[in-house]
Amino acid sequence: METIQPDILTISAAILLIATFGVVARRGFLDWLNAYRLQSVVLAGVTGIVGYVTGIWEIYIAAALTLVIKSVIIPKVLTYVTRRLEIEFKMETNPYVSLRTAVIISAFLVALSYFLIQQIPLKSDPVASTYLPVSVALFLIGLFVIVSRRAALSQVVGLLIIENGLFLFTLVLTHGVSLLIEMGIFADILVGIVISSILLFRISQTFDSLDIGKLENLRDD
Amino acid sequence: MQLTEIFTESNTTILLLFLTPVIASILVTIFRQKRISEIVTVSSAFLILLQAFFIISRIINDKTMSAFGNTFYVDSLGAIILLPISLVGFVSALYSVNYMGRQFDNGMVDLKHITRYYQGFNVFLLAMLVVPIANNLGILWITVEATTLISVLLIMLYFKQNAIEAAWKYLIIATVGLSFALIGTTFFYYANINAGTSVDAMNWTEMIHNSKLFDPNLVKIAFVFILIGYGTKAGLAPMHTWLPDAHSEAPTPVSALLSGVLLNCALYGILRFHIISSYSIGSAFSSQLLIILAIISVGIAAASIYFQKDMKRMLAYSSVEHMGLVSLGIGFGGLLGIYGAILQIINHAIAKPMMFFVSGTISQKYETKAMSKITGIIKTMPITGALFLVGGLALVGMPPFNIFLSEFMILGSGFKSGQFLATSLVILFLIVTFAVFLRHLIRMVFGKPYTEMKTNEMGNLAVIPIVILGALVFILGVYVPEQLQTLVHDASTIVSQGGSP
Amino acid sequence: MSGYVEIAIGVIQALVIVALAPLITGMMRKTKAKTQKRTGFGIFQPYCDIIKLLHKDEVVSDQSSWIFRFSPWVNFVAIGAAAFFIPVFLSNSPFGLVGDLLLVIGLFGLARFFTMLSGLDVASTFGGLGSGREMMISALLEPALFLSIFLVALTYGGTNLSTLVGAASDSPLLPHPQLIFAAIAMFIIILGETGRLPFDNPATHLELTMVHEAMILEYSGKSLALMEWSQSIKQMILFALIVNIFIPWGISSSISVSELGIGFLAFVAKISMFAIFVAWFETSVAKWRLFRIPDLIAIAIASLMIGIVFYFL
Amino acid sequence: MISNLILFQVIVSLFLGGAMLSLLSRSGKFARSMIFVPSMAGSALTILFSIDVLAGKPLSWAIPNMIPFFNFEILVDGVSAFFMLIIGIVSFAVSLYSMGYSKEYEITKRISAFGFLFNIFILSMFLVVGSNNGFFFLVFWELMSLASFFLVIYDHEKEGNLKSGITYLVMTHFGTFFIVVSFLLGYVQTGNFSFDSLRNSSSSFPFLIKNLMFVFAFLGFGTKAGMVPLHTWLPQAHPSAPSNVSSLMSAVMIKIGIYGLVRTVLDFTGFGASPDYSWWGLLMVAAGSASALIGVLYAVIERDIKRALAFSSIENIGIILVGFGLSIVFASYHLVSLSVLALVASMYHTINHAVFKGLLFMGAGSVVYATHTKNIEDLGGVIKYMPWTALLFLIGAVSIAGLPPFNGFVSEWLTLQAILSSSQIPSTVLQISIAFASLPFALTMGIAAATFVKLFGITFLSRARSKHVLNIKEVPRNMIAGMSILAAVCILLGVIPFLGISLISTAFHLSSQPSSPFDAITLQNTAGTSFANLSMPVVLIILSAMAVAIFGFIRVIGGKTTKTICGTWDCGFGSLNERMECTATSLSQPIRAVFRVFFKPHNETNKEFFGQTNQYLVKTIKFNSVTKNIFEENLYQPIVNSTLFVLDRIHKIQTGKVNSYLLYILITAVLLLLFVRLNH
Repeated sequence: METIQPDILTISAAILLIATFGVVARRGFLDWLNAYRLQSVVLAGVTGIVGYVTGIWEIYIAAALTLVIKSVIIPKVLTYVTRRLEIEFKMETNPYVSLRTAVIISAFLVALSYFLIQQIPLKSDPVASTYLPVSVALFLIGLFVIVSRRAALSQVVGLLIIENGLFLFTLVLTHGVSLLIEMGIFADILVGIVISSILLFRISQTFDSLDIGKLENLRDD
Repeated sequence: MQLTEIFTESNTTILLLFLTPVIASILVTIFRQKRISEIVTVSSAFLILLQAFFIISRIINDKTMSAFGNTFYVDSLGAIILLPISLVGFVSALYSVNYMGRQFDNGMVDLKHITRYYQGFNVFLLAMLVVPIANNLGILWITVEATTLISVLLIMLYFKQNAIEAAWKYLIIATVGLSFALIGTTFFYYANINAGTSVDAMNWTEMIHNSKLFDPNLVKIAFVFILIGYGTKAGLAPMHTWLPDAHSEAPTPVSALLSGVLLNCALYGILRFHIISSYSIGSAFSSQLLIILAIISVGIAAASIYFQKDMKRMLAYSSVEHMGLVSLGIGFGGLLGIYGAILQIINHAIAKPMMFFVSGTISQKYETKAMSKITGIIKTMPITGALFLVGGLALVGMPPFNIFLSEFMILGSGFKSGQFLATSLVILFLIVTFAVFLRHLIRMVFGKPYTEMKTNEMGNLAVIPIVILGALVFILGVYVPEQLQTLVHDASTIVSQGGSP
Repeated sequence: MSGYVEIAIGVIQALVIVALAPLITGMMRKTKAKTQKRTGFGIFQPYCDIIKLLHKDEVVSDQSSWIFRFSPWVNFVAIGAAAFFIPVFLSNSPFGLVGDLLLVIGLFGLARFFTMLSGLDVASTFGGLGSGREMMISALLEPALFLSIFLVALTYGGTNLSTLVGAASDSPLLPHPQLIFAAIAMFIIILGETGRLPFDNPATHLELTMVHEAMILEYSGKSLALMEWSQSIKQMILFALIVNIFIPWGISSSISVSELGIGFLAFVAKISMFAIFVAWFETSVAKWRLFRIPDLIAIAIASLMIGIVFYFL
Repeated sequence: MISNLILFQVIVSLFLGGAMLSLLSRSGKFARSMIFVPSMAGSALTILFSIDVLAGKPLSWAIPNMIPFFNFEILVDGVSAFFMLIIGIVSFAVSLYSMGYSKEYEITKRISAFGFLFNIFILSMFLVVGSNNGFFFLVFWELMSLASFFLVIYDHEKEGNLKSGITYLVMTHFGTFFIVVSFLLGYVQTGNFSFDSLRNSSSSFPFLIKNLMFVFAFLGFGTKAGMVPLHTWLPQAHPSAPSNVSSLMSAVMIKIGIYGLVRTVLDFTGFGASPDYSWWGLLMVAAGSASALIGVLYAVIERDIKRALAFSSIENIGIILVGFGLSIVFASYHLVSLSVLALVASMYHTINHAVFKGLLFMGAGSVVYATHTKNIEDLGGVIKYMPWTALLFLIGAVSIAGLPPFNGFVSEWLTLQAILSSSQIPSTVLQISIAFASLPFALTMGIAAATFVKLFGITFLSRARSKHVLNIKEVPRNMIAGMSILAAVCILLGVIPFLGISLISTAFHLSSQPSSPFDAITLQNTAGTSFANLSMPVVLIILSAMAVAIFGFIRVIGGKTTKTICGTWDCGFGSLNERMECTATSLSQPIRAVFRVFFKPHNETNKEFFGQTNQYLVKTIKFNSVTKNIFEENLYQPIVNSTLFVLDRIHKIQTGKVNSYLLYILITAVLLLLFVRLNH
């Protein structure tokens, strides 16, 4: 196991979080996509760092895949989808939680994840102890983004953040369990994105809007 | 590796089991003919049923079976889940013929949809078949996630407005929920690594072997993630919210599979980790959480059923209730409770698809799912109406039908384990459920028909699957075959004694 | 041998009641007439009435059924049979082994049941009216009656009339203060049961006040005779009960001619006195409004409850 | 000699066969035979079987491993056999009756479903009584409820029947859950559900457990028995059912509730002869008195003949409970012979009520069969067209009113004696409270007689009140025969109480048994002298002697009678018609007025005048009187409403917004994680 400057770890973790806050704090779809792209690039870098630290060469493949799929393909697909959608406003006009509050709550969630992770015995693994709280924070913030937004697109972005958190989490804790499972997870997520894109199409066609607030026909009253 | 090594008996068995739906979906894709798709799907489902029976009978005798090294591992608990998958799979395939045929005749779907439906059906079946057989808990997660994706496609088959909405909610909620499960799984893996396992640390057999060495705090936090994750998929309240939407908007045979089988698959995930957790830190922690969620589930189901207007939504809530009862039984523990819970899994998997089939037939006949418009079924369709009654009474736990047996065991174990408050609360909810469910049921079956309707059934293939399940509902209520008793007993021993059957 | 004698005496006691009943009615009517400054008929007039009615033809309503014709007989048989269980001048009746006070009440109930039915049977406007009122009064009297039996049975150790009267004649009244309450209640109950004022006016034919009379309005001839007679017997039985329970003086406890003779004379004297008292009492009260009658019964019940508490404390 | 196990199996298969046959049957006379002949044969064999068991051959039988944890166990001992005898007698009569009665249903709908349910219903009652395992007891118990529920809603086209059916099923299920709880409490102690183990070890249970078991069983079985205030299903369900079914339900099914209670107290709860347990009995006496009084108060104002009978069932259950409760009180004070007396009283009333209520419901059914109405305000004068039905109904009415020489009198006499004997309890509080509790009880007796005067009088006597009664004719012979059987049993049990008492003492293994049919029932007081005696055969002799004597006397004195048929006296106005005669409402008006606190009657009079100003010339006058059901309004409605309110609040969480759904997940996750973290 190679050693590495703790600063690099900390700084990369901070950039990851900042990129995530970019999604929370902005209201335009393209801004989110850019933030996501940035996040993915940093994630790929982090993956590389983990690969370097653990010395497992498979992780470099994962890093490359991350770089390609997450920072190139998925943003492309989503841009393509949004272009095809004949919807005028591609921004979050009326979120359930105002952006200011959202940022504060996200900050709380970051604190919460650090608080929770303290419980886990990490055997003083610097990589794990740096990135694990960040990954949980990503996960929780992603979830919060989905909860607080009413545009279907932002929910997809939220899913993507969650998924990034997951990726980082599994990576840090397992150091790449086995390629097979890692691939399986990748494939699942990719298919998920494809399916949600199809659904986005259908929603915009059927409801003439990407506002999730319109999807309230199925309820009990 | 030698070819003979690959094609050992167990390997071949498992391989054939997986190959059947794969081949079937390929055939469906190639021919793109309605009739051929039907025949292929039904026969593949039947073959799966036969193979599953073969595997189960082996499990009853040999207790365990593993294939491809340690990749696939079936024990009695897996066999318990395999049984409903294969059974409901077959019956659903059989029912699909009539149901989708009618949709086709009505012009609701075209050939493209039919093909897509049968493709999806087979792949769905395949994904679920992997769940109870996979030894690797990562693969378990992947296949459960895969079932979500496939079933989303099946739900939005028609692209109707409500179906799209349901599919969207289902996709988002299930994906988010399952990501919790992945975190939990990873935590367990990490615990296993920390405990010193290096090879196949994701495998159930390894985990249970080392679980005594796990770090307790890690196990606790991991189990919370698992519970929320698989609990979302299993429809435990308050994560159940997608369930009524998805189950009610899917095509009926798919609803049957979703409700009768898929929920059980997710619950199976919880069950596996519950075993690990209780083996590692004692069962008190996970049982406590399970009981809390179970009570909420049963309560919310009881409250929601009363206000339902849609028949299939009502059934979906009843699924929430039943999943709650299963986790209640597991939470109460003791041989009786776990036995009851496992029996409840099977019973639910028989009764709920039956009710979905009946409701499908009814909604095709009345051309609506709104309960206010469906009255006097016993007049318009005497056999279906009678079966609807039988199924409905079974669902609310009326003897002599099967669910009463398992519910009784679960409640008994609740008292036995000293959880008087929880049990009394659940009993109260069960009474409320009974009353409100019955109110809907009786009105639909016996009320005066709104319009003059011809008295006729909806064809043999609509009745036969229901009759098969109806007969099982009754028989299992008063008689449990000895083989099944052995199987359930072994499975509950696995749960209650942590792994070794 | 003595068994046969006992049975014979038992039968004679019953016959005495059956035979003397109209006489008591006659005495009461005479008393009432006197107190109202009328001359009145002779005290044997009820016998003449019965014989006269027995010779008359009957007029039967075309709406009536066999219940109407049957119920006078049931009335008479039930009430007449009840007479067998009543100690008149010998406390120890062999029929005490057959039935007790509750049986007597039951037989009265049977008679009343059929009377009420016959009131309904003829489809007249009055019959139902009487039956309805009778239903209410009898239903309310029942608990009072039962409580009084309760109290008496507690005091004397049984509902068996022989035991009861025997015990009563053996013991002085004073150690049983609760019996005073029982006596008050019993008196009220008997007024109700026999259809006396203030419950019912046996001499009225005014629809506002009729109870018993309304039910038997359609009867004529033999049926009417049976009805009247059985009503007299019932009254006699109840009087006999109250005098023998509360003032058991003179009743004989063994079978000897002298004692029996004294017993008989004492009985006739007591019951005449009591009848005269009731008749006198009747003239001093007015008929109560129907819905005030429950108040009266409530008084009886309250008094009995006090008595029961007295007994147990 | 056939072993009684085979007999048992034959009975079960006869009923099952009847059920199957009726599913196969098509309409026609043959169909009715296919349905009811097996049930008749089964019932007849049930009578034989129970007599066989009572003769000293209890049956015990088990099939292990049919279901995990629970063995199918049958034990027919004296108590079971006693109740089986009731089932046998009543269902035999009802089956015979149904041969004719169900003819009506052939025209409108298929009879096969009815036949199936009918046979299953009787069979399930039979098996409930025979079960010796908690689980199977509950299975058969609920099967019984279910079969009867479907029978109740058999006429589901009729207005309101569905609603009453649902009320019934929900209430009875509610009750079942109480029983379940009671059994589970026992299970926690013994570790299995066999009644045998309860029986063996229940005396060593903790006192609290015993009490809880008793209370839950009491509530559960009390619901089935129709005890106030859990009775509301009964007056809805019994009238809705076809009359032969109401007959079975009222006569037999609610007795199964009594059976459960008897079993629980005698066998399961480890009842000990100690004053600690006397409150069980007191509770029963209190509930019994309340049931009796409230039941009869509703019965007396009721205008629906079957509803009135249903309310009267509540009353009679009350009487049974009072007897049984007293028996418990006495037993807890070691007053063995008094306890026996009270038990005999209550069981005697159980069998009596089965017999006469079966008869009365069949009688009511015959009236409905002929006239197609249950409202007695529309009836009247039926006796002229249906003399046999009227006679048999009258026998039932006199019996249930507790009048000698019929059977109701005997059991009420025994119950009253038991109450009177309460003075021997060495506790002043108990003495006084039982004495006062007897007050409503005695009131009940009086009103019960009034009720049946009204029911019989308004239905059968006087002039026909509506066109329903025109052109009716006597019901078929098999219906008459069915009723006659029970009427005969009424008389038999009334005149020869020896039969019933020796039956009960054999069944319950009581210490004292009467020796000959002519022995008087003798009770002794503490001084050793006779407290009370009753010898019904002699009473009958006296009655007949009296009848012969008076008949002879009148013949001799009065000579031959000539009768003149003439119109009822009409005060000289002429043309009396049916609108002038007494109606059911007016007949019960005095009682309604006296108990207005309870009934809360609301009277409404609408007058229409000839002129607007003149208040004296009334053109039409309409009178409407409504009484309130205080239990529905003050107890059940609030409970239902508040439950619905809570449910409404809870179900609102399904908002339709995916955001809120995810929020639930987020909150749950955070809460659980914090919970784990803080417990760290």
